[in-house]
Amino acid sequence: MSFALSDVSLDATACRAALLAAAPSGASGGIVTFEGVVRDHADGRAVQALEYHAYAALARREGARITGEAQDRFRVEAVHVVHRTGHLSLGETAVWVGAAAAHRDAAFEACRWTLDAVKARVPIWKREHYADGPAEWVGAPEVEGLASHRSDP
Amino acid sequence: MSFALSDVSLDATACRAALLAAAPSGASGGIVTFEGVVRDHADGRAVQALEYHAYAALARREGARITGEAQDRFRVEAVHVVHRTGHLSLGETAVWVGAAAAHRDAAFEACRWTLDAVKARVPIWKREHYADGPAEWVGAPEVEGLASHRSDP
Amino acid sequence: MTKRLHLAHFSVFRDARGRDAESVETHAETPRDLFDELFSSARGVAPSPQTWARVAINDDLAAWDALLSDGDTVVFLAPSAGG
Amino acid sequence: MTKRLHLAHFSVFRDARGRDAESVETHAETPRDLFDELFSSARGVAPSPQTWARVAINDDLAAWDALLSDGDTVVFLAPSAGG
Repeated sequence: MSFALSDVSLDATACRAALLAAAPSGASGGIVTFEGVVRDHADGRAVQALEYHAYAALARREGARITGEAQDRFRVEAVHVVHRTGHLSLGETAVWVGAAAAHRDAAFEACRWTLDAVKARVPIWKREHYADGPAEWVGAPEVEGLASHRSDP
Repeated sequence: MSFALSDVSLDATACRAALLAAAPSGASGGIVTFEGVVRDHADGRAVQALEYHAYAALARREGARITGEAQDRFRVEAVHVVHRTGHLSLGETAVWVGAAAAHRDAAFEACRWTLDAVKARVPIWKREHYADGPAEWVGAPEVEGLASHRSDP
Repeated sequence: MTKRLHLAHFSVFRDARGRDAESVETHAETPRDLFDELFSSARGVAPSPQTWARVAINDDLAAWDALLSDGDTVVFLAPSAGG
Repeated sequence: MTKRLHLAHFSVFRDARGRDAESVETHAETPRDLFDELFSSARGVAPSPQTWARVAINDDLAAWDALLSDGDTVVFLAPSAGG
């Protein structure tokens, strides 16, 4: 059960090896992995690059809680998550989630649940750079009081 | 969209590369993969090894139909399946399924659906070798008329 | 008039016939007839294959009452566990 | 009596403050007080952060009405899209 941040490109082969290193040998019948890859468009806008900013101390703490909860919720041998930080180019992997279990149902469910929990709970912010306008923090609300601060004297 | 049989060990890295080679560059936001690995036990019995026998011509035809149907059913960029044949040791991968899609929901659903369809429809038979008794064809019914033939003069 | 059919065997059917493949001269009109001839005649037991197995003719799935032609390849498909 | 608090800023809060981190002398008793002081005082606008944001004290999630102590590190967490 583990969660890691990485400021260098994720390698799917290395991520998978880390997952299997945490699983008891011979017990895992099913391995499900998810890779989230930087796409060239989002909501119809052309994306040129991304930045991920993590509140690292809390991200690691919350990430470890999530992988621990996954083990309690599902019959899994191991769950492993690696999340990128920093600047990402198109095609780079932003997040990798793997689950190994004796049975395939548990592996699918644990992988999906863990991915959704990471996205909902781990404090990592995504800034998209667009071809047609200024960069934006994805998912951030438009808050009048906040925005006005930027031009305060 | 493709289905392949392999009589040599599956390499997850090579399988993933084949999936991505079939996906339009930059369009896939989510990649979900499944690996089915030979476990050391099945239904409470210790398993020593496995054999997979494929009716290759029909397996390839039905496998290609399944990956084609997956593309029709889900918003996926690519689906790729590789199934082992021959003798497998514990820990070897028996089947690899990967789906690449713009959105993660479609990638998860297509991977899971394709796996289930392959197991249900592709003519590949599994023979398990046990520590405590003779090998058996997994999933085969006990048919009196058939079994009796083996000892007919 | 008899026809010559080619068979490939897998799984429990291979075990039952003791071989991977064979050719037979037969009067069988359909896969159902052929199945009875190969697997049930010795005992008089009819395992009703259409309830638990499938059949392929010339490398594609076929109906149990399809008409067989001289030179066809027939494969009976036992249930399998797949991956 | 004032307390000294350390802040790290991310996302829209970093943009609003124009820096990654800072230390402040404040009378704020709770994260809610501190939020109002930092982000709403200039305009008199209260963005009701408890409806759309979270807060961490000393690297763990905390309540908006938790009591702050001298030397605490506070981080306001805007909604994020994650992976």
